[in-house]
Amino acid sequence: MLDVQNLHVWFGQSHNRVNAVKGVSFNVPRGESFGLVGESGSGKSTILRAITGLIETWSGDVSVEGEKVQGSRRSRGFYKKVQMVFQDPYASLHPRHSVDAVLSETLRLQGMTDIDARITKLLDAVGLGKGFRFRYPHQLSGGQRQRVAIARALAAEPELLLLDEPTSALDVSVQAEILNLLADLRRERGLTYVMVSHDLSVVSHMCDRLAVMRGGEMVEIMDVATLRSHQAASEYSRGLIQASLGYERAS
Amino acid sequence: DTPKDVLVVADQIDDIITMDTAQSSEFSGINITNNLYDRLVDFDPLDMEAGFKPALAESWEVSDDHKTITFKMRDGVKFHSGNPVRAEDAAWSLQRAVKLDKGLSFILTQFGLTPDNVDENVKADGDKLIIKLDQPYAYSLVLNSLTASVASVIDKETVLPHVEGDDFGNKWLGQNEAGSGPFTLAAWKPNEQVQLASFAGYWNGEPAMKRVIVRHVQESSAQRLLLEQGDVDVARNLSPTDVEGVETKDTVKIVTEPRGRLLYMGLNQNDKLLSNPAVIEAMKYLVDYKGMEGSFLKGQWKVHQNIVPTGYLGASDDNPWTYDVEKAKKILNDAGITSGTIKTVVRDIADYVNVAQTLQASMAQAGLTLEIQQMTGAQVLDAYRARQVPIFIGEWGTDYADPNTNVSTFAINPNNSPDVKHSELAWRNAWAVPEDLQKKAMAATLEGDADKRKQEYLDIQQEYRDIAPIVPLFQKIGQDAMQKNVDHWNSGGAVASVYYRQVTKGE
Amino acid sequence: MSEPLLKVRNLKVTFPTRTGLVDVVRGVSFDLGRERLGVVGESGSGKSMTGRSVLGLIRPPGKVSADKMELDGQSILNLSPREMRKIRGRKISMVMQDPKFSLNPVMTIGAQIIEAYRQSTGAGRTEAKRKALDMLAAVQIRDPERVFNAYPHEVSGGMGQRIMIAMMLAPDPEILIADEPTSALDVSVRAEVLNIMDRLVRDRGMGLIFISHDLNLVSQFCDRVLIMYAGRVVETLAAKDLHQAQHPYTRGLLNSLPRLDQPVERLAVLERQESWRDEEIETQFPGGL
Amino acid sequence: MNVSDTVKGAGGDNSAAPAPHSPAPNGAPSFGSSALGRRLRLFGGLLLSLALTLLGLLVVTFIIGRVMPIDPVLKIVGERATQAQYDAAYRALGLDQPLWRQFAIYVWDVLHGNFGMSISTGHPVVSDLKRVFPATLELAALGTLIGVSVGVPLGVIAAARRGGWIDQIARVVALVGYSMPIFWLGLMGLLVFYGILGWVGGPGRQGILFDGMVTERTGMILIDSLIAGDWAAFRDAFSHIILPATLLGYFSLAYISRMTRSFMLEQMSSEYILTARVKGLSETRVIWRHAFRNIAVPLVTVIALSFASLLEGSVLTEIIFSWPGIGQYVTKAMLAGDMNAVLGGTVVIGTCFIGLNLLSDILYRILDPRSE
Amino acid sequence: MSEMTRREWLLSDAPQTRRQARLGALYQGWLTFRRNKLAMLGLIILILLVLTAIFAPLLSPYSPYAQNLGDRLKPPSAAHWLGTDSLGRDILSRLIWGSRTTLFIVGTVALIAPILGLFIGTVAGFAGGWVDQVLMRVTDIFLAFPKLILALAFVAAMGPGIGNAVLALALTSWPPYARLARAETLTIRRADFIAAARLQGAGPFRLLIRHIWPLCMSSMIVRVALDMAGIILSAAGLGFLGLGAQPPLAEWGAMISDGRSFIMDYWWVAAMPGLAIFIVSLAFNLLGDGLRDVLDPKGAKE
Ligand SMILES: Nc1ncnc2c1ncn2[C@@H]1O[C@H](COP(=O)(O)OP(=O)(O)OP(=O)(O)O)[C@@H](O)[C@H]1O
Ligand SMILES: Nc1ncnc2c1ncn2[C@@H]1O[C@H](COP(=O)(O)OP(=O)(O)OP(=O)(O)O)[C@@H](O)[C@H]1O
Ligand SMILES: [Mg+2]
Ligand SMILES: [Mg+2]
Ligand code: NI
Repeated sequence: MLDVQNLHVWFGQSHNRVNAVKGVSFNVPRGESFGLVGESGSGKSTILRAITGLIETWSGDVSVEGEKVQGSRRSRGFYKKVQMVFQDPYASLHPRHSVDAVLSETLRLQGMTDIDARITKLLDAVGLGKGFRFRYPHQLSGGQRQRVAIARALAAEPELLLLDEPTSALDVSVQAEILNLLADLRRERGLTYVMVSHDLSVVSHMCDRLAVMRGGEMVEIMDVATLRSHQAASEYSRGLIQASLGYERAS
Repeated sequence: DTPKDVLVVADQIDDIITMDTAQSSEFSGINITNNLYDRLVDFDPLDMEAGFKPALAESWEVSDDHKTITFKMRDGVKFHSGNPVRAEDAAWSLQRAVKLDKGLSFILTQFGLTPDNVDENVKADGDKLIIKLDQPYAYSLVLNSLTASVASVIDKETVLPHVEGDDFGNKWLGQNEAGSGPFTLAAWKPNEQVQLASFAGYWNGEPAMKRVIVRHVQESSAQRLLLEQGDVDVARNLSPTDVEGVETKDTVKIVTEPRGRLLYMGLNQNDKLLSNPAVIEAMKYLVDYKGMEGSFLKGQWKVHQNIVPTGYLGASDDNPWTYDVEKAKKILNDAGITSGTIKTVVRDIADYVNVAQTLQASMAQAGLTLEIQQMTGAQVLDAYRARQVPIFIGEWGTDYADPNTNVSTFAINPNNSPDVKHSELAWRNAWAVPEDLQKKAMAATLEGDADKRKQEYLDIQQEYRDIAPIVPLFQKIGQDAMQKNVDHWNSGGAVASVYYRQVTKGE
Repeated sequence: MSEPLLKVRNLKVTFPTRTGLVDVVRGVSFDLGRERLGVVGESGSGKSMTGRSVLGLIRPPGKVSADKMELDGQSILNLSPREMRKIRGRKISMVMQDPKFSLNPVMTIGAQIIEAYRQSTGAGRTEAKRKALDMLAAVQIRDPERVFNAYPHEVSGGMGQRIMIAMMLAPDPEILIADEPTSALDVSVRAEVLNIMDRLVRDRGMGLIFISHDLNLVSQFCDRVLIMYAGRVVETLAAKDLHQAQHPYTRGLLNSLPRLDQPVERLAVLERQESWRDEEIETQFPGGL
Repeated sequence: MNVSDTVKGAGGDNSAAPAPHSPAPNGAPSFGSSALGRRLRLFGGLLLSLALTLLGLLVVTFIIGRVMPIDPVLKIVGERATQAQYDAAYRALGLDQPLWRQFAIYVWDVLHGNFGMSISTGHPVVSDLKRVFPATLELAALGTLIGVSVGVPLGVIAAARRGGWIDQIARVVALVGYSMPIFWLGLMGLLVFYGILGWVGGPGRQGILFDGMVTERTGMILIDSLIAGDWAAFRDAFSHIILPATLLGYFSLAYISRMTRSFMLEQMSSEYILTARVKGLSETRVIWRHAFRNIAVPLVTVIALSFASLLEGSVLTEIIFSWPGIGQYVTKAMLAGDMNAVLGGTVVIGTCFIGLNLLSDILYRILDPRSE
Repeated sequence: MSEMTRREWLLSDAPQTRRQARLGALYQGWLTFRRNKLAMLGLIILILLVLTAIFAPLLSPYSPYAQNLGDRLKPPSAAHWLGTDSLGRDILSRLIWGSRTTLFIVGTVALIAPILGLFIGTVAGFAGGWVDQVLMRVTDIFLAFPKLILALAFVAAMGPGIGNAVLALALTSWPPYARLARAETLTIRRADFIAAARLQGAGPFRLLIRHIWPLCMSSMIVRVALDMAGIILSAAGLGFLGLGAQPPLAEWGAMISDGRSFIMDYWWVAAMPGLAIFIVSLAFNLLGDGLRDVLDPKGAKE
């Protein structure tokens, strides 16, 4: 479904240049859920943004369903296949657009018809009732906003969903709701996920395989069983896993 | 308060662009150069009635055929530079003005002087200056013309080193002076002030005022405040209400003199409506002469319906027209005119605009709509010179102390064709002046007998009133407000510019 | 059992809004001894507001009221600004939730720490600088000299949080209110920072109010936990008992966490009940120590 | 194995410490030659944009001069001129040349510091500007000084006491300054303070007695008289400038205090203000040392802009107070179609404007550590 | 649902229709605005101004053009409440009719300048690169160009008259708006919701108009309201130089300018229109301050 080879991403020019991602390769087959973990600033979000064309300065090979993409231009067709959910639900909704406006604009852009019916369906799918349709973002809680963002991503009926820490801005209780929703959607629609998170337990709950990032490089790719059994290949990953288990009071 | 030997004048002097008498044509500029230079003949500020008197020319002789005038130069007069004033200098000054062909040179060239013949026709011979004319002009016309600033006598030797190309020192003289007048130019800061210093070696005695400072003060209210506070001696641009306001102060007096400026209404004969004689006639009755004279023009303009201003030879005091809307209406109706729209372009000066608005109101009563368009001076002039102003409302100022100064522009139009681009007012209003009237105007310039000449001008004006589409409305009255202790103030009356040399300040 | 350092009874914080008055903290009571008191609860439950109201930091038009708010037996409710200033910093200090916005962007980090230190101790410049560098080192900043001269935008969020902690601990306060002090830290650094606070509580007898989202962390780090919901404390527990909590809200929070060691097919979801908002709860003072 | 040790070694200070292979990321301060190079390049860029803006100004002025239906020739030749005289002057001004040629000559002259002759004063534009610009500069500077010294504290206090009576008074004071036609205030001020009370000097820059008494160095009489140590002249000049400067100052005060207030409000609601309070700092210190320092940068820009607008925008004040300044000069020139003077004035004003912009840019870089 | 009051309906957290949502948002804004007493005062004054303009023929006791040279410069009296001017016209009537001109000025400038500025600023900020460079240089040039000169040139070129004067004002006052809009655009163009819209396939134009403009609008409106006073006064300034309204049209600025020659002895001729301008610009200022609270997210948080 998604194939990334030798991806480099940088920001700025010459001596201002920041190499955010350095030669990352991975491959996600259809229907899989793939996790990207790593500490803050390790380049996780950057990978997703490069794939979707939100960043121009990258090199390497990226192909979706065998179709290569280039630069920052993407066809309409690409967006019908690939969609993204952002980390911060407070920043990813236009403050002056109601839920209805957000969804209907998306549907219209995708060239869909019977927009009203579809909006109702979408809201249902993400567990928001009809009552939310005409609300503005400031009338929504974080979890509800994230649902709207997911609904917007689903509107194009994509096959691949890129999730950039979809729950890190949310409460634990709301996180559970969103994670359940994502899991349900995947099951119902056969979606493919690439999910970024710094929370290993979330990734372990959602993904089949995961890659550990550090300083723009991919330290290793492992499956969830390896993760749970603390058998990561690299020391770094093991440290990371250990630390995320909790705090041990020094004595 | 101002020092005893310094005269401080608040005036609007932002129009000065040059000190060169051959170029200067603006009121403020001439007000200054009048005091820097002397002319061959001049007025006596203490006795204006007497007319021109000998100045740098001690005496003159007119040839029998009235075509040659010989001046004898006064002896022992010195320029500010210390050079003696010679006939040579006088000849060079006049030649220079003709050849430069700027500003008011027509005052000289109207006597047949051209750049080609001027070296021949204006000549120095020892202490004599000989001027040859192409026609036997009335010698009063010629001598009156020589009182004009353009005929000032310039220090040739001082100027020559500053000549650039064929500019006759125009550039240098633009900002410097080389005269023999009662004052020297101490400083000129454009839009700010001009300072004159008395010339100790003046042939007619050093002026009492050691310094004269003319400050540019735009606003009437500001001038008034300065005067009331004693920071200036004279305020020259007070509005009528401000004059009324300061008049009551016992430290201030108002000196009133008629000036040679007419406020007139020009009706463009290219305009279909305005070329209708009935409309021309009716318009003369649609001006609320008395109303305006008594209100916003109060004290500063008087009704004057003739082209020669009071104070000039042959001036007429006949003011036959009155404000009579009914009469105007009748005239219009008789001619079958019940409505119409006309435009006027007026300069953005309060008096003009108010006159226009009053006219607008009374025309409305007669069924005529007047559209007023305010513009800057330059724009109005531009349009007027292009004959594109249907109704012109504005001023005309005389150029020299002879009735011909106005008659030649109001009543002469040698060729009314649109391409020739004359500057005469008649041409600008597209009025083809009847041959006969033009002939009379020409003839009057040649009439040697003063009384006859006067009568001729009265006749011309009579006829003018009857037929002309150019309607004089008011004559300017100068109201200069000053401290009581300022004596002998003279702003030049109707015929000349301001003189400072005779001014004294008492206690 | 010694007298509690801080005693709060029936604390209320009220904000006027377009739709009327809103109580964001509704009758919170607790005691703080020389201990680690955890405060957990979902976002918006009033944790930060509780912490801030102790220091009189609620901005107008917000209003604070309480039956009692005592520091070392002295009431600190409705103090004059001048008296309040004497308490801030040197007696009670607070680490703000968001390090990005909580440091003055145009002052160097060193200057800010020195300012805090000198304000409450009146120490000299050189001494203050030494102290500042010590504190930076203590919070595991690798290159204290460089960071001392750096501006806030030049450090990462994690460093910012540690700097905040260093700054607030510099005057040796009796009580530290730490509002999610470790949320921006990578798991690794987090342990070090917690160790510092831990040491202060144990060695110096500081009182610590530790506000956090992270139930696991709180249960492991703190002595006692207040669980807040909608502006009220719904349950108070000894930290070690957190996993045996009785209140359905607390249980719900716990269950909704995915766990690395115990995979579940589907996460439990918290079913909020209206009754939690106002039901009577009995709180024991001074807690279970 | 001890977890924390591993991680500390691995990347404790991750985003701040430069990774071995990558150059310093945005977050870390970098010193040395590359920073200097960047500064130089930045400065070069600023200069380039300054040059471009100036060229643009030239082009715009030129175009205005050519399309405007005000005939400059008439001002020179006067009302009486014959067509021949008119044509001669037309040629003398070079108006018969093709447009591109006129522009080329024009730019060439300007590059040589020659702005030509002003046809409305008969003086070289450069000498006119040397006279009128200092007059305006002096007035605008004093006006801004007054505006800043009252407006800034007023704005800060209003923000600190938001909604209180000081705030309300400050608001009304500012709004009155905003709303009153300055020429009306000017005339009234003259009437009251000069005409009735006699506290200040009248219209003009100096009293007659002092006119031309101080050697001109900067053209700003206040400064010149100070240099000369002539106190009487200084007092006289001060008594003349104080009223118009106060009026202009009042106008800029209105703007500055409003902007200060809104900047301060924004800062006062920031989190770092809470931090400062937590430290136990006094309110004065919180306001001035913390909040105020943060508004310094935008405030500098506001002040620079308001200063610039006084430099160009005080025409009416200048007219009322017979102040021979650049605003009046350029306006008059404009109305006379005197494009040389307009151009000269525009270039001076525009340069000041750009210069002030540049200055506030540079100050921004100095004052705000966040700018890189 | 039938018991629901209108207020509750408007303030509902869960609006049922697009209309309800929009009205609700407006109502909330109104509630915030209403709490600001001074802003309300401003609004009331402006409403009165509009009413005055509409009903000018009914309200004015005399024709604004009726002259009576014998009755000039009369102080306020029962016959002429605000006195008469130099041509004997009733000042009150001229003020009333002049409100139309004032509204025209304000309305036109407020429509043209901010929209022009918004367009240029957002395009520059959003496009970045050389487009930004070029547009910002142009903005700088216009900003650096003495405003009055530009306006004078424009009026001179187009011919005097209130319409052209207003156009000239509009054309000279857009640069600050462009800068404001650009700054605003720069802060939001990297926002996630813009990125999200991009991922839906929204083109640059749609992003600009549907996503960026609405967010710049509020600061624009606030700024415009605060600038209104300046606009009226600038128009008055042009009137002072004789380039504003053409006689006999009543325009406040021109009235002051006419009255200044009588200021010493007949203060009311200039003071009355001055007072009118003052009140209206004060009203706009107060309104602007209030709007800031409603619209400007930064100012709103208390
Ligand atoms: N627009 C940008 N300009 C310059 N550097 C950038 C930019 N965006 C990201 N970076 C840098 O790229 C690196 C990777 O950032 P990225 O956002 O991908 O990290 P992340 O793994 O998603 O971290 P987090 O968990 O904090 O979201 C960081 O060092 C960051 O500073
Ligand atoms: N100025 C204010 N006006 C009105 N309500 C406010 C204001 N400030 C905070 N609140 C409300 O007070 C409540 C409690 O906020 P608080 O910041 O204490 O929550 P918290 O528990 O710290 O949440 P988080 O975990 O997100 O930090 C929230 O619902 C918030 O919306
Ligand atoms: Mg990220
Ligand atoms: Mg909080
Ligand atoms: Ni004339």
